[in-house]
Amino acid sequence: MINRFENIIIQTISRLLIPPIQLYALYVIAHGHYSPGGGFQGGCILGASFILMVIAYDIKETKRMISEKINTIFISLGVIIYSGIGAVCLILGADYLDYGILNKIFSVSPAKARALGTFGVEIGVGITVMAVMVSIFLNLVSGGEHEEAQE
Amino acid sequence: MKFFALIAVIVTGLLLIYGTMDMPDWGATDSPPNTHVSPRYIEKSIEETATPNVVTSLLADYRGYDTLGETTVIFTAGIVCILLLRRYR
Amino acid sequence: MAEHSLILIIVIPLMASCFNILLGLFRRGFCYPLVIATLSLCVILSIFIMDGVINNGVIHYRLGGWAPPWGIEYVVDHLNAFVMTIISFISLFVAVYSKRSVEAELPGRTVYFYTVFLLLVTGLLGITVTGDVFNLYVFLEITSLAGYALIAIGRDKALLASFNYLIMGTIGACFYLLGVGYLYIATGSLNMADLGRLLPDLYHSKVVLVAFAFFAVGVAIKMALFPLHVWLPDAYTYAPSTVSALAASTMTKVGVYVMIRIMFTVFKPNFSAEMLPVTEILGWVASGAMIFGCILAIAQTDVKRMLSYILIAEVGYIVIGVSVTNRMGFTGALLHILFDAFMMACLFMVAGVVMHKTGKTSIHGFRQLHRRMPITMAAFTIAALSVIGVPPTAGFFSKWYLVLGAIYARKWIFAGMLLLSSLLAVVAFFRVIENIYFAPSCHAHDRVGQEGIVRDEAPLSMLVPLLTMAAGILILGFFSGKIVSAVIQFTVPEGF
Amino acid sequence: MDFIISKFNYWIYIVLMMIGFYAMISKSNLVKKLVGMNIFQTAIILFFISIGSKKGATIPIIQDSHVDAVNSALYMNPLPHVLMLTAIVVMVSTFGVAVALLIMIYRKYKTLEEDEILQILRNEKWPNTH
Repeated sequence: MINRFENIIIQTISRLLIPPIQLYALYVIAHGHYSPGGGFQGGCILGASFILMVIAYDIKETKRMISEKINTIFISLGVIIYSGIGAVCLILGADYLDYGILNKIFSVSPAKARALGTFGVEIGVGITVMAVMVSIFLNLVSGGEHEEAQE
Repeated sequence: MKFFALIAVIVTGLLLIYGTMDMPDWGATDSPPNTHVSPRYIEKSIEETATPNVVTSLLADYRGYDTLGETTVIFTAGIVCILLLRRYR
Repeated sequence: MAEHSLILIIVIPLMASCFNILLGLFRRGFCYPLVIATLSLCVILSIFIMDGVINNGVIHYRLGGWAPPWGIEYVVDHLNAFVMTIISFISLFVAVYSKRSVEAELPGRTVYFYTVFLLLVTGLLGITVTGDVFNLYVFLEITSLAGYALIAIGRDKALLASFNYLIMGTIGACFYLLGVGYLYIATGSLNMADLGRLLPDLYHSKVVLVAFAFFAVGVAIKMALFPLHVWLPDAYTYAPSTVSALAASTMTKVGVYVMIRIMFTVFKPNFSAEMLPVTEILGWVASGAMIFGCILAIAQTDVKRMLSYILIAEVGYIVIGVSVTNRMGFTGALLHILFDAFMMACLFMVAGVVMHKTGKTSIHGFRQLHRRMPITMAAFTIAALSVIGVPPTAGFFSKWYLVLGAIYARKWIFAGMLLLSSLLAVVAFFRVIENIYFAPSCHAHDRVGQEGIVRDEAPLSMLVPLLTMAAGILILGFFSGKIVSAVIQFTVPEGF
Repeated sequence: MDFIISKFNYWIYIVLMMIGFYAMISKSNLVKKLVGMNIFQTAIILFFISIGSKKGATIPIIQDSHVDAVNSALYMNPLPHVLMLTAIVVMVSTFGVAVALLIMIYRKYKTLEEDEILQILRNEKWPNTH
């Protein structure tokens, strides 16, 4: 439903803005241990950068970069990362999501291992949130029509 | 219909206000939420999880399972939007 | 290992739903076997947990290894294990049943359907396992979101029904969340056992009273208790038949489970029974639900809609068993949770078969169906007799306990209401049964067709779960004594 | 008067919440219902966040991480914040699903007024029965 319109100002500015936005999103995810931030917030910003791309260019352009199939894989990948980290803890012999046991893999103190586990989990949350934001937005905007053109 | 809605709203509001009468004041430092469970998170966060941001350590570690549920909720929302909105031939 | 099966029963369907969607991108045919395998695993795990609980008592599991008031704890006692086993069994059979009806009703969407289906089961199981009030809210929302979507993909009015359900369900969930907040501000804890320990000193606090009120209203919306049931008939009538069967047999039961948990574990029985007239109010509301549901069921012309109103009445039966607060009544309520899950699954499955074969579910569509599908209609009759409470079927045994409970509590009027509502159910079901077996085909063109009626039984993948449910209704009643002595007698709260 | 001033946070959230609740149950436009739902949920967030506040405390990010004993009175209660992060995500998801439903409804009936939709449904029903 969003048609391609050529507006050089919007396109140039968003082309300049999108990389810093994505970098900032990664910073928010990674720096969640020391400052306000974390997986959900960073994932939202990352998703917003793709949404900006849809608004400035059009859906086809965005779908060339992040296709429906890739997006679906990302949606489930985040949950798999999260529950997978929990399952790794289970396999190593601790309770589910008990990241302290990860020190068997990383050779750091249990507290540091917990921080690492937290970080891995945040990445999973961020991926899922980003992909879901983009997916919901694309589906709402196009009314699901883009799928017919693809298959 | 609107009248009954108004009555329901007013009754609910009065019930909520009735409940607030026994609540601690705003910003009270000695209220149960601020004394029973939460101090441990602040005091032990660095020692136990090496994370200065207590919200992060609480979100992903102490109550990490809630966050797994949260991720599942948003996963559900994504799949649901695809299920509902995609047009099928 | 027995402890770890508590978390595995949640995580396995959750991860399976993720892999399901990845698999569905490449091969659609693999989704159905994956769902069946996952749910079979859940059934095995739930039996394993049940066994562990019966032999070793309550199982605790610390998620993330944190001690209870600080971390989230899973607590499984006899009540949890009982409800969990019911849910995993029913969802497995509904999943087996779903194959043909999903292919027919939702062509092209099977992958996403099964993903959301698994998420629904995850949410339902998660509600039953958890020992933390906020964690319960999260899983309640997973269940609800999946439920809204599965109802919305139905036919006719399903979209509007689903939207109304969403609004009502969100009010219910938010009231529940407010209750959690009020308890949190009064005690500072979110763990059920910890709350149960802290709350008795605070029973006179206004905050706790209001929290209880909001819990009650929120959960009542979720389980469609009588005055707050308005979302249910539309939603379950127009949902795809698989979803109706699963939702009708498990979602309301889980609502009742949450109510029991809140009333008797978080709050203690003496609060629910003596401090406030809660049980009195619940009893009257539930008897209203029984009468009202059955009367409206008589007035319907669509079988699925009629069954939805019967379901409202059945929720009333269960709640009345809880509200009389004695051992007999509580036993009857829990037995009825089990039997009603089987009955509702069976009835809605039959409605789905008829929908699959004839394309409509109006009462007139059932006319003379015993010639076309004798086995299916026999199953329908068995389930109908069980809902009415005719002796050899399971429904009789639970109703017997319920009536005894009402009599022991000296609530004669509730006992009378139970019997009256059974009579009304007779009327409601007899209209359908009459159409199936006795009604002559009145139209001329029907008579022409009558000679040519051939056996046109449901496909095997639908018939097997259907007959399992019917056999369960016939057999489980005779084992009710065993079920009570093995499981249910330990679930009765102290002080009853 | 003291009762109102010392507990003003609860009053604000109750007023907000009742506005949203009224919109949810009385409006016939489906989008207005949804907006009411959002206000309702935001009021709950406000309530939870205000539980966690302490006078004289700051956000729960520990500044001097080399100090062994952290004084918990200096930092706000982090638990309500965490609960609300989860609840916000839940609410966003509910909102997304609701908007998807609304788009489907609009696609089917070309209107978002509940009474008009019911009118359409009634008109559809009559020709079928006769």
